[in-house]
Amino acid sequence: MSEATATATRPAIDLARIRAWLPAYGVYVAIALLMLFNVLFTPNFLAWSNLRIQLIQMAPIVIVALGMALVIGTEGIDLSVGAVMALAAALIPLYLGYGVIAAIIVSLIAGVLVGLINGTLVARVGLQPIVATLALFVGGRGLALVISGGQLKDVRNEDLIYLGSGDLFGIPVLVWIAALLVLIVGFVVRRTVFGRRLLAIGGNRPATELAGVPVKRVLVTVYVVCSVLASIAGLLAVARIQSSDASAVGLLIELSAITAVVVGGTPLTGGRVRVLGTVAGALLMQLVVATMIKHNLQPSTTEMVQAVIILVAVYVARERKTR
Amino acid sequence: MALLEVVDVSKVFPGVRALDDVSFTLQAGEVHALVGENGAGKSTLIKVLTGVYQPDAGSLRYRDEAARFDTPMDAQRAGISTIYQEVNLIPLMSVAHNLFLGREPRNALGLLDEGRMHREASEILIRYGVTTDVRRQLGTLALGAQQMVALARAVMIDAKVVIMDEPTSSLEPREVATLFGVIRDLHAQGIGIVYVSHRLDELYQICDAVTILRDGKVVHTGKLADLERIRLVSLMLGREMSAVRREGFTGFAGGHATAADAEPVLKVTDLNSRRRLHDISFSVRPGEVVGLGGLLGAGRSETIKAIGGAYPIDGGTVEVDGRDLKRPTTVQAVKAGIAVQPEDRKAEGLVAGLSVRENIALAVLPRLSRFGLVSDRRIDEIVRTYMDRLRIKASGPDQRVGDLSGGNQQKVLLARLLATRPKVLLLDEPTRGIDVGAKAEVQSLIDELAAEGLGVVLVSSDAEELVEGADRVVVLRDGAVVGELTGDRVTTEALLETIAAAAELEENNE
Amino acid sequence: MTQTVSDHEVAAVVAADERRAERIDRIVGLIQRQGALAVLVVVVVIGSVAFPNFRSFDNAATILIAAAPPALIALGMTFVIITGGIDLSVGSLYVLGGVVSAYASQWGLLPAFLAPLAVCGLIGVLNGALIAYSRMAPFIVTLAALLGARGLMRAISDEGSTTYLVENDAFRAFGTGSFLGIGYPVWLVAAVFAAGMVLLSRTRFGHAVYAVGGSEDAASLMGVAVRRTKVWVYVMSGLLAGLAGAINAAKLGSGVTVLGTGMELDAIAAVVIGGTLLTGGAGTIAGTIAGVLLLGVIQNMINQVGNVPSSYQQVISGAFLAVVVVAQTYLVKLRRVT
Amino acid sequence: KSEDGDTPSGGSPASGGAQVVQSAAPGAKTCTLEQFGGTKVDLKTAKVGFSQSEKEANPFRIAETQSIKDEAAKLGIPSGNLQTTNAASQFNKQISDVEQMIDSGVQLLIIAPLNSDGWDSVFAKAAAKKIPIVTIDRKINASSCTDYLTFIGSDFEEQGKRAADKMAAALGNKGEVAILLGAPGNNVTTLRTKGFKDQIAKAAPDVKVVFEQTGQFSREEGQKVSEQLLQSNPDIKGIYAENDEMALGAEVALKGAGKKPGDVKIVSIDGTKGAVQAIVDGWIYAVIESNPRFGPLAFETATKFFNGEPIPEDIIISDREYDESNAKTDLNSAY
Ligand SMILES: Nc1ncnc2c1ncn2[C@@H]1O[C@H](COP(=O)(O)OP(=O)(O)OP(=O)(O)O)[C@@H](O)[C@H]1O
Ligand SMILES: Nc1ncnc2c1ncn2[C@@H]1O[C@H](COP(=O)(O)OP(=O)(O)OP(=O)(O)O)[C@@H](O)[C@H]1O
Ligand SMILES: O[C@@H]1[C@H](O)[C@H](O)CO[C@H]1O
Ligand SMILES: [Mg+2]
Ligand SMILES: [Mg+2]
Repeated sequence: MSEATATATRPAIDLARIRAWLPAYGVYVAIALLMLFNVLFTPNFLAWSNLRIQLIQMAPIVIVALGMALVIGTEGIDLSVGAVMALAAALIPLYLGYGVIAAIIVSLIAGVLVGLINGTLVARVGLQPIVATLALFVGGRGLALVISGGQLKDVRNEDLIYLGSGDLFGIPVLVWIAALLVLIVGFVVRRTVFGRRLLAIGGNRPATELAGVPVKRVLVTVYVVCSVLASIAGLLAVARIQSSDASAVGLLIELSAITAVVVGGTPLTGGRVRVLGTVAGALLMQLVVATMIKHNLQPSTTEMVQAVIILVAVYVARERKTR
Repeated sequence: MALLEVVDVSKVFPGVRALDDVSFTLQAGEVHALVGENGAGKSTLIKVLTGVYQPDAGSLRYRDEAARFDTPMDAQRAGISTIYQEVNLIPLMSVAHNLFLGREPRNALGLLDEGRMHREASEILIRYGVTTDVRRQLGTLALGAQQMVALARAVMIDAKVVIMDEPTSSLEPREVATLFGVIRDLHAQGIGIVYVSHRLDELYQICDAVTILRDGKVVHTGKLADLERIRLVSLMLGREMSAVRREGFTGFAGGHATAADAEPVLKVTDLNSRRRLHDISFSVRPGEVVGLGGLLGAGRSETIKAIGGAYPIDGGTVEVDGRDLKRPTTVQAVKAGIAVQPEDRKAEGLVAGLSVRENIALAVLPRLSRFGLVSDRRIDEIVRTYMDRLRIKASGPDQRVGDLSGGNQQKVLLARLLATRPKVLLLDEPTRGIDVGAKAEVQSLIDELAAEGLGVVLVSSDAEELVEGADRVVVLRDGAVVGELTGDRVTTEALLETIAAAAELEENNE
Repeated sequence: MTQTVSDHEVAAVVAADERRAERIDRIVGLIQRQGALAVLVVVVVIGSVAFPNFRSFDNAATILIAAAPPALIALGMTFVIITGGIDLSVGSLYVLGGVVSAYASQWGLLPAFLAPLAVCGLIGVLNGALIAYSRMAPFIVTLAALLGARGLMRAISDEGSTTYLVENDAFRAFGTGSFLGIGYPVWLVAAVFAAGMVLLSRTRFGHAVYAVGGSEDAASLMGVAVRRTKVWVYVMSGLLAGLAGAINAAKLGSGVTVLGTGMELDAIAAVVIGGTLLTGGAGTIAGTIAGVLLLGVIQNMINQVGNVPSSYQQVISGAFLAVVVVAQTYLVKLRRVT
Repeated sequence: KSEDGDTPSGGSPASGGAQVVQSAAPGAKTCTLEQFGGTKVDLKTAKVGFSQSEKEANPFRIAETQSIKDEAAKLGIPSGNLQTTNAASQFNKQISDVEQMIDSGVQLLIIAPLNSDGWDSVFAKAAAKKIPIVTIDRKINASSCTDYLTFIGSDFEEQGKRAADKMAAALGNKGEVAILLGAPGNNVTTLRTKGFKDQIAKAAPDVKVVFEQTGQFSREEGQKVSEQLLQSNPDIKGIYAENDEMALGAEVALKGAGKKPGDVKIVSIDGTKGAVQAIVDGWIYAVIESNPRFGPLAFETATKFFNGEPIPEDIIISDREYDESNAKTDLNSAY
């Protein structure tokens, strides 16, 4: 309680300041620590080829997490993102015959449609987001499997593969795309009418509604954006794996994405979105998994370590309330 | 004997010293008024007394012993019972379950005795004028009835101290009378009562002693009877008596200049909504303040919301400046120039987690942006304008609205409405829960706005406010218009008569 | 203030009005609360007409025994959701409970039940304590527990490759035997549900659960021990998931490590279909039973059709889920408006 | 169990990829209808149940289910009499699927089990009705002729051993190798790992397993893990993938890391078209087959059984293998 006296008598570390600073930047501290460990103990860690792999692997999660962060900002959640990735993936090989652009457009349209369904169920029917998106979580992947005939299909289209494994100015195209999307979403949240409205909805939906904000339209848009981002992630996953496997693409990614968002400091209660934090959250989880794999630790250890890191990160970042 | 004592208590929130070395003594069998402006620290003091907050410094004494309450439960067990400012019950649970929560009667097996609970609940509540089926969900009751349940709950336990934080702000006159009856009973039993209210006439009716808080400090404590009303106000506000006297109690100047033949800016015709509203018609001309009168539950809030597009209607028309809006949505209503200030500021008015700036700008973002990109410069301009004009007290435009005092929150809400440059302003209890100073400011603001040519609809449970502020009063009952008061008939007496006459009429029809 | 209206007159009018409103309220409320039951009845009738094999006693027994573990998990989830929380860790705890139970069965019947309860109950305590005392979101705490418990299960089973066999004949017999044609586990689950119903509707704890979910702040100000209540519901959820694991181990005769993921979402779906609000504060156990059975019956009927490819099965389940939940929501809305 | 000794060479391409049974060990346990205690059933009019464990996304599963359906049609079993279920990797669902089929009166059960343990309740129920169970692909830990009739499938441990031999040959008996494990907890994974490691230790002790991580039997995971592996263990010489999907994922990772075909030797198991093609392209060194075409053998076994013939407790099929020498010519027998 009496921090003032403590600092007066012992001018050592300013605990109060650290405490105020940690919640916002705790995830970056964790990243730094993990990086340090890897630099010291993991061979080849600082090599560009390795860093590159980490960036590539986290790109789809970052993209999905961006959309998830927006949805969470409205006090929602979207469980269907993995299924959307599968749908996008299933559609690509079917339309690749008409060219990459056509295939991409079709898979994005699928994203739009799913988003419209989710958004409508949440905004207009009034379902709880978790339940509304649960239906497509269950059914969406099934639909993807129906569309793809349940079969994994190889993708040999060079243009598409370029998106997944090509470089532009020495940096993977995939990473460029993810970075661009981060900038766009960050900009949208900070600078646009849509961004402010979205946060207001998350803060107090009835009040925002009474203020004359077209809440339903904004909400539907948010879910559409989230699904479209997921379908981008889905088609990039296909480009990267060079095959389309509706049964595996994006499996359980909803949980990874939510984790990235929350670990990055965005509260599940809505009203605030941390875009950079979300990227940091994804990076942290990527580094954890990479570290575990590189040190040949098995899933049992990886999962328990992940659990602890999530808890610590979120504990540090939790909302403080005076008592 | 001092029943409850607060000794030199301080409580600091980030950026605010909500209580600064406050001492306060409650005697047994005393009704002690606790007054002060919005944000003076009344609720905070109460929360310290009841274990919701722990004081940062200072101590409590209860029945002549040092006391410490870690949780509200501790305080309750010790016999300190509280009705908080916002009704704090569980809307989804039944009335009886709310009444008995945590102390439900149990049978021999240790299981709850529902039968007994319902029986006893009905018996208890009748004394408070609540005759509803106690198995009904509490949330479906009118606010006043809910407040009565909270009161019954607080008094039911063997309380030695009962604390009431603005208990009457959502009660109708009849219920206020019941409440005062209960207070007198408690008083007679030697129970100490702390009573917080912004309604000064109530204080003088019921209280023995008074403590005045200003900016977290005690500025006066003593017998209420010894304290002139005007002096009390000046202590509260920290202003000279003469200044207070000059300004008067309500901020209304009375009477607005409206051309009798002016076309109405708002015209409502035969508004119907499933079982709640029946053929409601009235109109408002530019520069006119039309009051909506009636008891709680009369449908005033629903009427206002329906006009603003926030309550579903089955029929009827809403016209603004002669243009039919055809069942407006909230978006269309705002676009057409209708601004609604909802009754429940916290739940439907403000986004507590966002800043003053974001809240004021929320409704007008499209106007302050180009191609969907907001212009911070233009937002700042408008925010500064309204913060100045409404004298909003905040550390700055970036302060979280949730941390402002009630009065300032209300002003932020009004600022947001005004920023939309409305043609009609629909105000639902605009001065509920705000202090005399802020109240007068809001009231004179309403005058000002009318003078600028806005049409205003005013809903208030404070009859005085209604008749002084409005040029005409449309009286509602059970969702229907039962009369209209104009000219000399705009008086408290006429208002109550109209309501009563309608009640009798209905009775005869049954 | 003058009082021109007599109290009696006003009260009488109000009362008449209220009585009418209450009647409608109650009927709609009943449909809403028991909506899942109504749908269940409809589905069962259709199934019985359409599929001769569906209406056999054996098939009913099979549906029940298959529904036993998910029902227990959904029971715990009901309590958690009524407090406004969520527990994502139950699927992992279920698998962990099964492995621990099979392992402990070497020391007898009692350890086979108690060991998983202890382990899963403890994780429930951790969940509850973190949620109640450090104000972390239930979603994220139990998500971490989902990972942690699965890691633990893998750690004690050599990355899942060791399957402990049930070493106790009585325990095995409990899992596969039956009374009156209905498996013992079903009887046990029925008893636990009966206890759960009494707990939720007839005890102070049960009312505290509703109060916490209805409004945490209000409950706290009304003197409800909010934190303790929260801890307990997560403990219960953990215990029930552990018990579900145990009866499943008894039935399968081993601590299978590859049980499917996603049990937590099934449980949430069942609870929601049963009419419990995810926002907390309302819900019934009877509804949850109907929700669990509904999911089981639908699955069974898809199999009855014969040759539905697996992908179509998912589509049907998803569509069905959507229909039921949308219907529920409209019923709730109907109730609010009238 | 199956015998050790020389590995059976791949069957002749003429057989079109059909399963070939290894000669049973002399004196191995057998089972007849009489011993089993069941009644004779005419397959043409019988009700048959087939329970598939995983979604038909992996070529192995597609081929497996299709083969059962095709053979049933060939035998003239009306499609209404063949009930198929798919547990979508949910073990409890597979258990209740089978129980439900028993309730609905099937007279023969063919099961592709998700897991080797956990079948107590099913056996109890099937035994009461004397329904013979043929388990295919994965074996169930229980007693034949009482709990179930017979197991038809590959010897997974043997597959691991043969992969080890191939790896040893590819690396000239020395170098560091990594294992891409199958889904954890799966007995296919366990046995393929054990067979590989044991054989490496025995036959090529200078080959060191330095890395083993699960790729969940999926291509994407296989690729991700391989990408990490190639960074942290740049000296890796060989990758043993416990199924073809993961091997194909590793191939993409190798390409991404700028490797050329043959830089890192991949040996895997299954024999899908994609993997055999990768041998032709030089990315994969060898593939040990795991033949999923169980239909003919399963129904043939059932027919024999109902005719009173003795059925061996394990019917182990001889899996072929693919490498540079036969990949091109035998591409058509891959599935
Ligand atoms: N939880 C909190 N966090 C930060 N500041 C707070 C908190 N609660 C109250 N305050 C601040 O403390 C001061 C006293 O507030 P309090 O609610 O006690 O006022 P009050 O006298 O009850 O006012 P009103 O008449 O509006 O109810 C205000 O400045 C308020 O903004
Ligand atoms: N008899 C009733 N049955 C169902 N709901 C009611 C009844 N009376 C009131 N309510 C509901 O309770 C809520 C709060 O009641 P309140 O007294 O504020 O009603 P109101 O019509 O808004 O009153 P006012 O005229 O004072 O604005 C309202 O939203 C109303 O819908
Ligand atoms: O043998 C098969 C295949 O290798 C498949 O890839 C996974 O399941 C196993 O049973
Ligand atoms: Mg207050
Ligand atoms: Mg009202």
